[in-house]
Amino acid sequence: MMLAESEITPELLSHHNLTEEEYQRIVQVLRRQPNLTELGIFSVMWSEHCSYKSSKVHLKRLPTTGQRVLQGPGENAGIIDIGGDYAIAFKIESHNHPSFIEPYQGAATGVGGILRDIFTMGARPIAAMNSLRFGPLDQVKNRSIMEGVVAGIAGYGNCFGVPTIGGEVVFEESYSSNPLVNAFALGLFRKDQIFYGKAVGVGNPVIYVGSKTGRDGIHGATMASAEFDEESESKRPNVQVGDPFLEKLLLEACLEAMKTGAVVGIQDMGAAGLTCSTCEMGGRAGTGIEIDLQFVPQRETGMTPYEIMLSESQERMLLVAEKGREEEVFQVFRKWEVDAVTIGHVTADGLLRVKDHGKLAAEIPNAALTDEAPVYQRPLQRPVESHRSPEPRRTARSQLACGAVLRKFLSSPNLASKEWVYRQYDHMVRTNTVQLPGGDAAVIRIKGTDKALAISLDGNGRYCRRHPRRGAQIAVAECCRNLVCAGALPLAATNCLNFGNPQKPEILWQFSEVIDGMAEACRVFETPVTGGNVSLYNETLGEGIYPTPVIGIVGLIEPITRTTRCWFPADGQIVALLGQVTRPSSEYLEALSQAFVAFAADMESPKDAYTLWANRLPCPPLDLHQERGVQNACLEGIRNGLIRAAHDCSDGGLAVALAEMSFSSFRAPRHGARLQVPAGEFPTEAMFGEYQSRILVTLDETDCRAVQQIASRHGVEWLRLGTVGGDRLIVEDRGSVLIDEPVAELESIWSSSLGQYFQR
Amino acid sequence: MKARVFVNLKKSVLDPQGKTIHHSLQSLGYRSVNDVRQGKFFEISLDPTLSADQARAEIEKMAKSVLTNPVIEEFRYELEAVEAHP
Amino acid sequence: MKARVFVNLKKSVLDPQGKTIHHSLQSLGYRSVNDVRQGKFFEISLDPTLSADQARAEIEKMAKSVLTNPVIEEFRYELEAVEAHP
Amino acid sequence: MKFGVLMFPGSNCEHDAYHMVSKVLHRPVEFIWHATKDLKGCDAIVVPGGFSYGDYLRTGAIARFSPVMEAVREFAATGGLVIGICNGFQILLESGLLPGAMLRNNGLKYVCRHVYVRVETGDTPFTGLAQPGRVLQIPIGHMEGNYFADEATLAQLERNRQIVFRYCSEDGQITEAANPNGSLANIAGICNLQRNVLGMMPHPERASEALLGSDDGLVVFQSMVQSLELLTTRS
Ligand SMILES: Nc1ncnc2c1ncn2[C@@H]1O[C@H](COP(=O)(O)OP(=O)(O)O)[C@@H](O)[C@H]1O
Ligand SMILES: [Mg+2]
Repeated sequence: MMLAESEITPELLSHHNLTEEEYQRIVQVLRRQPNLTELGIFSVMWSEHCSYKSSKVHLKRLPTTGQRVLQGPGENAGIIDIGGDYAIAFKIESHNHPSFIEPYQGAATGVGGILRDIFTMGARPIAAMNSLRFGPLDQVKNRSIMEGVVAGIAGYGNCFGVPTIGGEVVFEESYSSNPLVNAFALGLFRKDQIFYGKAVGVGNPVIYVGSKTGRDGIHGATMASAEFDEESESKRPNVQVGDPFLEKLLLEACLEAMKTGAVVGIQDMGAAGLTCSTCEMGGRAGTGIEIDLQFVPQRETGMTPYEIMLSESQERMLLVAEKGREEEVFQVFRKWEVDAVTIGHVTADGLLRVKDHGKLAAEIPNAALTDEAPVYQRPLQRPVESHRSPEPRRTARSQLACGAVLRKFLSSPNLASKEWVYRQYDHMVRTNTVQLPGGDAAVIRIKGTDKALAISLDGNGRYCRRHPRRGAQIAVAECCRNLVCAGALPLAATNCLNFGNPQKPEILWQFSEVIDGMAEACRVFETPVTGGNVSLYNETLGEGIYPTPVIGIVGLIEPITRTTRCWFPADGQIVALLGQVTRPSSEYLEALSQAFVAFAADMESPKDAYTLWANRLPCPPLDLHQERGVQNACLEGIRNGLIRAAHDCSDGGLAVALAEMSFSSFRAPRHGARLQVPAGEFPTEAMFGEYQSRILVTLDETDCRAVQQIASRHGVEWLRLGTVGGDRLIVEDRGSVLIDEPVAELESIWSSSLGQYFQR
Repeated sequence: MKARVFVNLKKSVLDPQGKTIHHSLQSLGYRSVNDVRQGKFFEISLDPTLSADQARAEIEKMAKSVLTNPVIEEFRYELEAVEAHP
Repeated sequence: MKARVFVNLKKSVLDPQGKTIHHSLQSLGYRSVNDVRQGKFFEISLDPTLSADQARAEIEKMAKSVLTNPVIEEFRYELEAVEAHP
Repeated sequence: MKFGVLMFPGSNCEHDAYHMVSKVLHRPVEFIWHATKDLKGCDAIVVPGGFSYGDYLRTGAIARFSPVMEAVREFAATGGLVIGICNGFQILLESGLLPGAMLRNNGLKYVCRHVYVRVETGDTPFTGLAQPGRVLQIPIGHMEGNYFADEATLAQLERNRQIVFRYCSEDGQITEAANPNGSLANIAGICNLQRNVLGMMPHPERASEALLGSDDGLVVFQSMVQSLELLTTRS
């Protein structure tokens, strides 16, 4: 028809990451050849990043409904009812590739993007968190990536005015050229203030607000859907620069504009910018959108329709207002000195129609770009395990002193305090932060109520690599356990699935297994998944990352006075363990022992011996129902006011968890303890094995019976370990001393280790 | 020997600082300002025994690998305030 | 017309940023670097109809009152890359 | 008695100050937009923390030109109480309401944590209820809190007892280790010669409720309330 035909060559298609079949499908949908602009639009909307074409069939297996779920996956963020008048919106997003290319700006714009996902729904962001993966810090390059990423997260979040209250940082070789930067945000609103990304009301004006459009990040979405190779560094894709100040103005202006009642739909422009926001808003409402690019505010001259439609300039939103009430919207944006321009209107024909100075530049059915985008059932295959010749069962007993191992472990960046990171984040702005970073879960209060929210992010690539299904279950279990330790009932989850190339059947198998594990665990813990993000093609030169699902779960504390911390609260408190102590599968025990034999050799090396050790371990066993019992018992003990402190045992096992409990925290001094642990024949294994479903608690002597009763009602084992007091951490087994270390020294190793890598 | 390395964001990259400063200069009445871009510079004292060629090589190397991220930034430098390089 | 305003910390004020960069250059093996000071600059496009004198007056005014804090900073500027002012 | 909390584009602690005044102090409070010169009859002005104008030029540098700051300057000249917190302090410095300037933290990084500050003088409307020498635990959150002034200015500040808070150790010692940002003479807060304008880097509004860990900062606002009440009873 009207559009100039451009030559569609195989090179052009491959440049757009489109296959020949996909191209044929485009021709079929349009009943003609696309022009270049249309090809670009299809390529971003049909990219893995926007279409979820490889993952969609699997994601369907996640549980997404529940009593509290007001909005499940599909919108910009999921929404959960927290009771009273309030609801929360939260989500996690990856910004892995951009953060590798430009750590500061990549991470900063990742934070910016997830914040927009939240406030586009009408919620004011009240908390941010992040889950990070880097290569080992003895490499300069990894240090500089980490330094840039952390500064970028801080630079954006601090300026925007959202507290960054927690997260996780993991170091492992497989992330050396594929760092992971997953950003989480949570917003609060009243239930009657929710906005959706729907272009409803034929004739309603479509309004562009925020930053001007430049040639930034064109093809960002396709970049996030392709592997890295040597060439991509030279391709130097145009990385976006974030403007947190403008985002802050945009936030205030959007929330104020929403209050006028003149806004009927709104969506942020994230990946694939104007293209994605227009066709998705139309797609959700079953309407069409017609825009004219001449009205789009532009930062650069001579931009083509292709460039304008695909630009990923940050800090922009698209909103649909009620016809005739535009001026109310404009007035708000003028007050905040943010651009707002009508660029088109809602139509009835279901088409995305793009004009440029009146001339047709693209015309595509919205549905073809969204719901009807290709979906693949790609082949998957369980990888053949490299069969080791069955070694004779020799459970070599390590001769290591537990105290020395503990010191070594505590100095590992994976176990050491992450204070170097969170010091750089404003974690107190908005004056809601009840639990400062450093605890098991982050806790923020909801002003004007008796409620608080607890949030935790967890992932464990190293378990998932060994056993994707169980690894994912453990991630969910640990996340919920962290919340329970803070006194919260887990409510709902979001997730970010970081994987390699899904076109490799082994990788897709991992993905599928992770989904099943996560689904099963989320059912057991009654934490429906309300949204999330999938990041595939995390590979550089064919080297994939560990399969790394990151789960974020939000829990509710009510009343707020039941918030529990994970440090020894006072001398004289009884320390006890909820959950199985040491009766592991013999397979796991054997692996622990063998890992310790190797560890003895690594002990003196300057490398991170814990990480080498942990990488030799299989994924520990987990019984979801047992785990749920432990968590229920703990929560009941907390809610009844019996359990005074609770800490989950995870990485580094019992000994590391005990050490962490003995350390000081804000306004709480450190405490020693004298404890008895029946370690049997394998003391190191008992001290450091990463058995699941265990929570350390402290309580008053007089409450022991009551807690024991709760435990047995839940079918959970309970073991009294000893008493808080003194300034040493002492662990004994029937008279023989396993650990006897001054807490101050342990704490100093633990708290200074990470920062030392960055000392100038 | 002294070198000055000037680093700025590439033309196509958004410069939020420059933009904001421009905006405020305008609202303060500096109407003749059409655009502002912000950059940074490094004044580097070099070992005086270096030859000009050595100095140039050193400066280029450090500018490329340490002082800038070539994905978003570009640089130029001057040596001894006599020569200028694009 | 284009102006470049260079702003740096006064000599009497410690420049931790420069010091840090100096340090990391050294640890990366750039042994010939004796000192680094960091500053910033503004590239300002001015209304082309301004005379050089007007431009100078404008730039000096905005540099003094907006672009620098005289308690800690000093500036110099260039006009059109031809003239330089101390 | 009414508090006014200024709002600049990029302020982000204005709601925190507002909450503290209305829900903790139980006093009337209003927001005041940067583009107005009308202080709405407020008796005390809070210049809140945040990143006014993104802190893009220098912290506080652009905000000082706003119309509301003109009004604040007049208000201060007639003895009105003005407290600038964090970015608010930076704005007051740039505006010339307080002497000196802010440099980047000597560690170059943003620092968010609780610090100890020692009350150096009870002779201000902001510390009237605090004994000199008292140690308060209040959080900071900033990238540019490294206070700087030339020698003459510092001597003047010392002579006139304008240094209101200094960073200190838990037991009140003024040490280098207790200084989180390298500020001159461990300065955490200063007042003007007339003692009615205070700037401080720590956030007392973030330390006003025990639930959040510390309510040590409340004394600053309670002192303001007391001195305003004294004024009204006297007049
Ligand atoms: N990227 C990060 N950002 C902010 N806080 C972090 C980050 N990483 C870790 N933390 C904080 O450090 C503490 C310990 O983290 P982690 O070792 O992952 O805890 P756990 O093993 O209990 O899950 C937590 O309070 C966490 O919120
Ligand atoms: Mg955890």
